[in-house]
Amino acid sequence: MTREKTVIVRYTTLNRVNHWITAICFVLLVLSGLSMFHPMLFFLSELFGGGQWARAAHPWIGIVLLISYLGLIVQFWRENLVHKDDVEWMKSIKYVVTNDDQRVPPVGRNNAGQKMVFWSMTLLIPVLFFSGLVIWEVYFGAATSIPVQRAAVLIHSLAAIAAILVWIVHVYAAIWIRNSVRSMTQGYVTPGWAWRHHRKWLQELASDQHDKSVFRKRP
Amino acid sequence: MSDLQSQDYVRRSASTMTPPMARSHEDQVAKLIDVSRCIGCKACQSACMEWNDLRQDIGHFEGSYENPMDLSPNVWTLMKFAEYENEQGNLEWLIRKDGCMHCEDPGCLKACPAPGAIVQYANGIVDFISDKCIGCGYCEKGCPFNIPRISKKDHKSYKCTLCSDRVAVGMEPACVKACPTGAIMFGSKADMKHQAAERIVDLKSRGFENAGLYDPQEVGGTHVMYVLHHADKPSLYSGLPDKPRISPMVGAWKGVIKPLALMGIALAALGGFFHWITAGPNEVTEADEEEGERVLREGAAHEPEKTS
Amino acid sequence: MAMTRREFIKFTGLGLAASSLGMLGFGASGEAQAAAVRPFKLTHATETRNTCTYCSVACGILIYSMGDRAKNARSNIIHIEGDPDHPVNRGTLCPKGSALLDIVHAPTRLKAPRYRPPGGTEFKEVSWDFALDRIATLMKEDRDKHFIAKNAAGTTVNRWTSTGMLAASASSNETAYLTWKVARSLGMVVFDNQARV
Amino acid sequence: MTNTWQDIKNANVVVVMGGNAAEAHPCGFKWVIEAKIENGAKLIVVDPRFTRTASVADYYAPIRPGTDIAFLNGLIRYLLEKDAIQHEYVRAYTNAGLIVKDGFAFADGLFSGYNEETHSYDKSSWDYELDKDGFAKSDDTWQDPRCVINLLKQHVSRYTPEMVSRISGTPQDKFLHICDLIAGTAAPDKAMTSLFALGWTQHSVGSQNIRTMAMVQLLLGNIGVAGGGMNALRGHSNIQGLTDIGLLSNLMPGYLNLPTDKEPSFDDYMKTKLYKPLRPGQTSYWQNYRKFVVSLQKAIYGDAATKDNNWAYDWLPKLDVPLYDIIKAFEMMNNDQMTGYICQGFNPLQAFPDRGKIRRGLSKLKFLVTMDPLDTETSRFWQDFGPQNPAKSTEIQTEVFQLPTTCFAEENGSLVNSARWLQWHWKAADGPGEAQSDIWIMSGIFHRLREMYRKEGGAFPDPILNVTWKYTDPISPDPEELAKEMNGRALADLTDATTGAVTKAGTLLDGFAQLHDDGTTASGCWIFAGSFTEKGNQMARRDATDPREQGIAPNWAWAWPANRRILYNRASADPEGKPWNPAKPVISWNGTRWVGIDVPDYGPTVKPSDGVGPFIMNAEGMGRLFARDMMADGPFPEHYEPLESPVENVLHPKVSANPVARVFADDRSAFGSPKNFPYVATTYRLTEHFHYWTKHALINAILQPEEFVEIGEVLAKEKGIEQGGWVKVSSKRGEVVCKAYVTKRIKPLTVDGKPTHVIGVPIHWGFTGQARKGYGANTLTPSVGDANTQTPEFKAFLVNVEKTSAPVAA
Repeated sequence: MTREKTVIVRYTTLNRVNHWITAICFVLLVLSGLSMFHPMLFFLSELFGGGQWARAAHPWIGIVLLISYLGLIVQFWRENLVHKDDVEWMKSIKYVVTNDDQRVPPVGRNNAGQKMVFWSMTLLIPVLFFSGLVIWEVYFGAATSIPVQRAAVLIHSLAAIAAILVWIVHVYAAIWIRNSVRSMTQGYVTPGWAWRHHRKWLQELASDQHDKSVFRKRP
Repeated sequence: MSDLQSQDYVRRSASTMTPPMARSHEDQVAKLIDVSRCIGCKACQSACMEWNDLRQDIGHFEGSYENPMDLSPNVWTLMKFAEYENEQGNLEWLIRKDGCMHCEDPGCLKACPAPGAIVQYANGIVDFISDKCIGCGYCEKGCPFNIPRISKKDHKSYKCTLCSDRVAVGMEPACVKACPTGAIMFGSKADMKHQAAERIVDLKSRGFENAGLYDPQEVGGTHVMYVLHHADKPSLYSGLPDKPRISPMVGAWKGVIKPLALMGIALAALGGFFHWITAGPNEVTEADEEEGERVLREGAAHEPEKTS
Repeated sequence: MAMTRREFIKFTGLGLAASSLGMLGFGASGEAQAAAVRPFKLTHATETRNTCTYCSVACGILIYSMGDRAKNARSNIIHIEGDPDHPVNRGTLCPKGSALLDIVHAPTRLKAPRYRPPGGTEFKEVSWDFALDRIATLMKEDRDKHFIAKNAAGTTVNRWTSTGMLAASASSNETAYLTWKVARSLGMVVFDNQARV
Repeated sequence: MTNTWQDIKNANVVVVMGGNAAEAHPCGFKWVIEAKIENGAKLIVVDPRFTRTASVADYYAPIRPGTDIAFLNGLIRYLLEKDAIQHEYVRAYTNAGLIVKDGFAFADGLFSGYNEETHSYDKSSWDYELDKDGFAKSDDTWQDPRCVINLLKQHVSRYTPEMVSRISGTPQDKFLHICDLIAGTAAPDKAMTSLFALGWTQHSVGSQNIRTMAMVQLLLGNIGVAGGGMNALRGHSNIQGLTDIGLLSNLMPGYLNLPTDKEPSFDDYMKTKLYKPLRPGQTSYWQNYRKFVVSLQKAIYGDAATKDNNWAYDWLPKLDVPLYDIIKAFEMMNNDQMTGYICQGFNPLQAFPDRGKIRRGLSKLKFLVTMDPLDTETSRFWQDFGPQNPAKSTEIQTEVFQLPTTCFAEENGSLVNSARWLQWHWKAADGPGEAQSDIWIMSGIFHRLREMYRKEGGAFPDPILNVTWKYTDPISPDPEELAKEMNGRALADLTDATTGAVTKAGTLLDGFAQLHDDGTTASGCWIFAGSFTEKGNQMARRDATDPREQGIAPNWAWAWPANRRILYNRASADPEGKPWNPAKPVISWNGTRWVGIDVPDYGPTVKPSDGVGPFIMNAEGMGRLFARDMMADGPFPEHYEPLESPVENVLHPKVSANPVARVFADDRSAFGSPKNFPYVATTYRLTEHFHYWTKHALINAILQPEEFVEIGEVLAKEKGIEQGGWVKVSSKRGEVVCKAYVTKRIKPLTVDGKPTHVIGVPIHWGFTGQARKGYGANTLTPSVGDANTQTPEFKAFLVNVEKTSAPVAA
C-alpha cells in the first residue's frame, strides 16, 4: 500500500513523563506501604534498605506523588469531565468486558472507566496525603492527638487499599486493551485504535476545526 | 532463641510464624503498684533512669511536682500528681506511677508492622527490640495507655521494659527494688493479686469503700496492676483510663481489614488474570485501522457513521 | 507493540518475585528468632558495700564498678543500688540514693586544687603543695597574731577565735576524729558542724 | 532517735509533726507504712502544708508554722483532763510526783528569774524541793499542789481547744480528733512514735517543741517501749557521728564538755561534772566522767598527758562564751573579728540564714578554704553570677582555696545513722583527678603547721607538737587505725575488779566500762568503746538476724552506747520488770538479771526492787515533765510566737516571742513587720533533692529542675498569680524571683479570727551544679537562733509575694 501511515499523539511528552513519575511513586508507595501493612509483606521493606528506610522514604515519595498527580490533574481534568456518553458506556459495560466493542457506544477521548480511575485517584491521593501527614511521626507526631492518628491510620489504610484496587484495574485495562501501554510509553495510537476505543475522539480530531499537529508519521 | 532461655516469647509483632510453645510452664510475672502506699518520691523514676542509662534534658518547673513533663524515649516511668478534693471536702493527693502496663493483649504489639520489634515473653513482659523497630509510631496508636514514645534522634520507639534484663537473671525491676515504701511490688501475677486483695481489705477498713484492683480485662489483664483507693474512678489518677481497650479503629485496621484487603487485592489481580485467559486481549483489528484511516482521510467532510 | 505473557507475569507478580528474594535471605525470617533482651550489665562487675551519703537513714548500698581490681584495670563506678541485706532499707533507695551514680560522676566534681588570689576574677589550678603550704602559712600567721593564751583575769584559756572551721556532715567518723584532733590542738573554738541545718 | 528505724513498725499510732518523713527520709518511712499494714497503725500528720507524708496519712491537720507548742500543750491539757495517761508509768518513771521549790513561778509569759538586760534566766528557782539528804521530795499521791503534775496541769490549763485553734489555726474538730487518736496509746500495750526533724528544731523555740512532745510521750508511757520513743530523723549521713565526736564549739568526743574560763583547773572542771543522785540509789554513766576525759586526753596526747600535767588539761581551749556556733561566726566575720574560715564539706552560703550577711562576712575574711567533692557556691561567693549572686570580684580581698576531696564511694570508714548505728563502708574506686581524702588534707595542713612551729616556734606550740600521730602512714592515716584509736585500748595490763580477768596492755577495749581515770586506758570517744575490739571491726558486722522480727537486728553493725538499740529500754517493762506490752517485750527481769532482745539500758543485774529509775542519764532517774534547769527558756514549754510573726501572742502580748532567743542587734533590725510582709513563709526540703548537693547530680536536676514556691489557690487568686508563673517573694532581707506552684495543698488558716496565708519555700537551688540557677531560700530567712541550740529559725518568718516577670540574665 502507498497509504501514509499516520498515527495520533494521544499523550504528549509532558503527559507521559508526568504519568510515569506518578506511576513510579505509586509503585514505590504500594511496596513500602504494603510492607508496613501486613507482616507477610514486610519483606518488601528490604527493597528500600530495610524497615527504617521504607518508613522514612514512604512519606517523601508520597509528597512527590501528590505534586506529580496535581500535574496530571491540571493536564487531564477537562477531558475527564463527566458526559452523558459515559452513562451509555456504563450501561454497556458487559460488552466492554467481553470485548464486544461493536455493541459499546462510541466515546470521546476517555471512557467512563478511565474517568473513574482519574477521579478515584484525584479523591484518594489527597486523602492519602493528608491522613499520611497526620501519621508522619517524625514531623507531625505531636501535632494531633492519638485518637485522631488512629482514625488517620485507618483512613490511610482503607484509602490505600482502594487506590491499589483502582490501580490494578488501571494496569490491567492498559494491558488488556492492547497498545494502550504504547500510548503512554511512546505517546501515540493508531487511527484504528482510536476508531475502536474512542471513536468520537477520532472524529473530533479529524474535523476541520481541530489542530492537526496531533497527527504525525508513524515512526 | 538461645539467648532467651528464661524469657521465651509467646507473642511477636508482625509475625506469621508460630512462637515456640513447648516450654509452657513459666510463671507470669506482675508488678503491683499500690497507690495507697505511694508517697510520690520518684525513686522509681530515678532508679529507672540510672539502671537504663536514660537522661532527659533538664526542663523547667511548670506548676507541678511532675517532672519531666511527659514520658519520652528517655523517660520510661513518670510520677503523676493529682490534687483531688473528695466528697467530704478533704484533700487527697493522688499520685500514680505511669508507665507501660505490659498488657496481656498488647495493643502496641498488635499495631506494630515490624516483625519482632515488639515481643511478649512467656512471663508476660512486653518488650521492644530496638534493632527491629522501624519508627513508624504505630505502637503509639495501638497502645490504650498512651505509653510508647518515638525518639527524634534514632526514630525508635521506647518504653518500660519491666527491666527484662534484670528479670532474665532472676532480679526484680529497678523501680521495684528502689521503691522506699514498698508501693511497687514484684512477683508472680498470682501472688501480686493475692497481695492486692489483702491491701484492698485494709483500705476498705480505712474508709475507702471503693478500693480495688486495676487489672483491666479489656486488654486481657495487665502485668502492671494498681491498687487504687477509688477503683470506681481510675480517671481521678491523672487520667488512668476507666475502660482501657485497644481502639476499635486499631482493631479494625489490624484485624479484619488486613486479610480482607490482601484478599481484595489478590482477587482483583486474579480477576484480571482470569479475564485475560477468558475474554482475552482487546486487539485493534485491521478493519479498525482501515476505518480509522478512513475517518482521517475524510476529515470533517464526513458525518460520523453510526455504529450498528 | 504487544506485551508478552511473560512481561505480564513479571508486572503483576512483583510480590511473588520479591518473596523469593526473602527466601534468599533478604527477608526477616532468618533473623526472626534473634530477639534478645539487653545483656545484664553487672555480671562481672565488682561489688562494694557502702552507705548512702545523704540522710541519716544510712541506707546500705552496693556499688558496682567496672574492672575486677586487677593491676591494670582502673575501677570505674557504673551502677549503685540498694543493699537488700540492710535491715533498714532492705534494698530500697530514695530518688537521691537511686541517683548516687550521678553525684559520683557529677561534671562539677572537683579534680584539682584551685586558688583565687585577693581581688581575682577567676580560679586557677594550683599544686597541692602550693595550696597546703599557703593555707598553713596563713593559719600560722593568724594564730600567732590572735591566739589568746590568757584571758583578762589571767586564767590560761589557750583559745584561737579568729580562724574557724565548719566540719562536714557526710565525712566519716575517722575523718571527724582526725579533724577534731587537729582543730583542738590548734586551740580552735569557732568550730561547728551542720547539725542544725 | 531513741528507737531504731525498723522499730517504727511496732507503733499503733505514728505522729509526724515537725517533719516530713516521707519526703525527707523515704527509706526510713517504709517502716511507717509497715506499721500501717502489719500493725494496723494510724498515721497522723500535722503540717502547714499537705505534704507527701500527708498523702498517705490517715488523718491530716494543718497548723500555722511556729505554733506547735500551743498544739501540744493543748494535747497535754486534753490528756490530763480526760485522764488519758499511763498512770503506773507516769507515777514510777517520771518526776510527776516530785515537789518543786517555792520560788518557781510563771506569769505573763515569763518564768521566775528573768533578767531583761541579758535576755536570760536565773534558773536557780527551777528545781525540786530537797530533803536533808539532798534527795528530791516527792508526793506519790500527787496531792501536793507543788508537785510537778499539778504545776503542769495549771500551766497548760490556758491551752483550751478554742485557744489552740485561735493560735495555730488548726480547726478545733481536727485538733480534738487527733487528741483522741493519740490518747488511745495511753494503754500499756499501745505505743505511739513521734517522728520529727527540722520542722521542730528550726524555730526560736525548737528545743521546747521537741520537749513538749517528749512530755506527751512520757505521759502516755511511750518512751523505752517497742514502737514508741522520740525519733529525731537526722538530716545528714554522719551528722550524728560528728556530734558524737564533738565537732561543735563546746563539745569534746562523747558529749564531754569543752572547758570554760570558769574552770581554770582540771579539778574545777571535774567539780562541775560531779554526779549527785537526786533519788536514793540512782546511778548514771556520768559517774564515770573523769574516766572518759582522762582516757580522751590519753588518746589525743598520749604519753604527753600525765597525772602531773593534769592530763594536759591546759592544752584544751577554754570557752569564754557558751557557744561559737555558725550564726555567731558570721556575726564575728561581719564585725571584722575573723581572719580565716575552713569549710569542710559544708556550704554556708546556701545553708545559713540571711544570705546577704553570709556573703558580706565571707568577703571580709583574709582567707577561705573549702574542702569539698563539689564546686560549691561558698567557694565561689566572690564571683558574679548575676542576680543569683551579685558580687564585685575585684573588690573582694579574700584568698580562696578550693580543695577537691574524695567522696563516700572513694574511702573506707564509718558513719553513725539516726539510730546511733556505726556502719562501716568500703572504697569502690579512686577519686577523680587529684582529689584527696579529707584525712590526707587535714594531715597535710597539720604536718606543715607542726613543722613550722617546730622550726620557728610561735604562739603556744605545745599541744601542736605533742598531739599523738603514731599512724603507720602519718601522711594519710588508715581509717581503721583511727577507728581503733576512738574505740580505745589498754595502756597497761588491766584487771577487772569483779571477774579478775586481765586485759593485756595494748589490746583493744570491749567497752567503756573498762575505762580508767589513772591514765591506763586511752579512748578517743568513750561512747564508741566496743566498736572495734580484738574480735574485729564490730561496725562491719552484717548479720541481719532480727529476733521475733521486732526491728532490733542486734548483730548488724554496732550501736552506741554498748550496742544498745533502744534507749531507756528499762522503761519498756513495768516496775516489777514485766513488759508493759507482752507481745513486744524489749527487756524483762528473769529473777536474776535483765534479759531480752536488746542490751539493757540499765545495770544488767540491778533488781527491780532496788528502785533505780530507768532514765539513768538523769540524776533523779526519771523522765522529766519539769525540766529543772536544763532548758534556757523554761522548765515547762510555753507558746511563743516566731520572731517574725503575723500576730501578737494572744496569751501574753507583752512577751510575744521567746524572751531568751538568741538575736544579734543588727539581725533584729532586719526583721520585717506584718504590715509590709503579711504572709507566713516556711522553708523545706523536697524529696528529689538533698540540700544543695543533688542539684549537681543530673538525674535529680531532671527530677526537680527549677526553683519555685508553693502558694495556696486562694492567695494566688487574690494576687493574680498564675500556675507556673513568675513571682517575687521578698522579706526584709532580700528577694527571690522564681516560679509559683499554685496548689490546693495549702489553705488559708484562721488565726485569731483573721485569715493567714502560708507560703512554702523549698531550699535547694543555687548557682552552681546542673539544675537551673536559683536565688536560694536563705536569701529570705532571718538570723535567729533557738534559745538552747542556736538553730536558725528557718521554719517561720514573714514575706510578701507579688506577681512578676522572669528575672533578667537568669
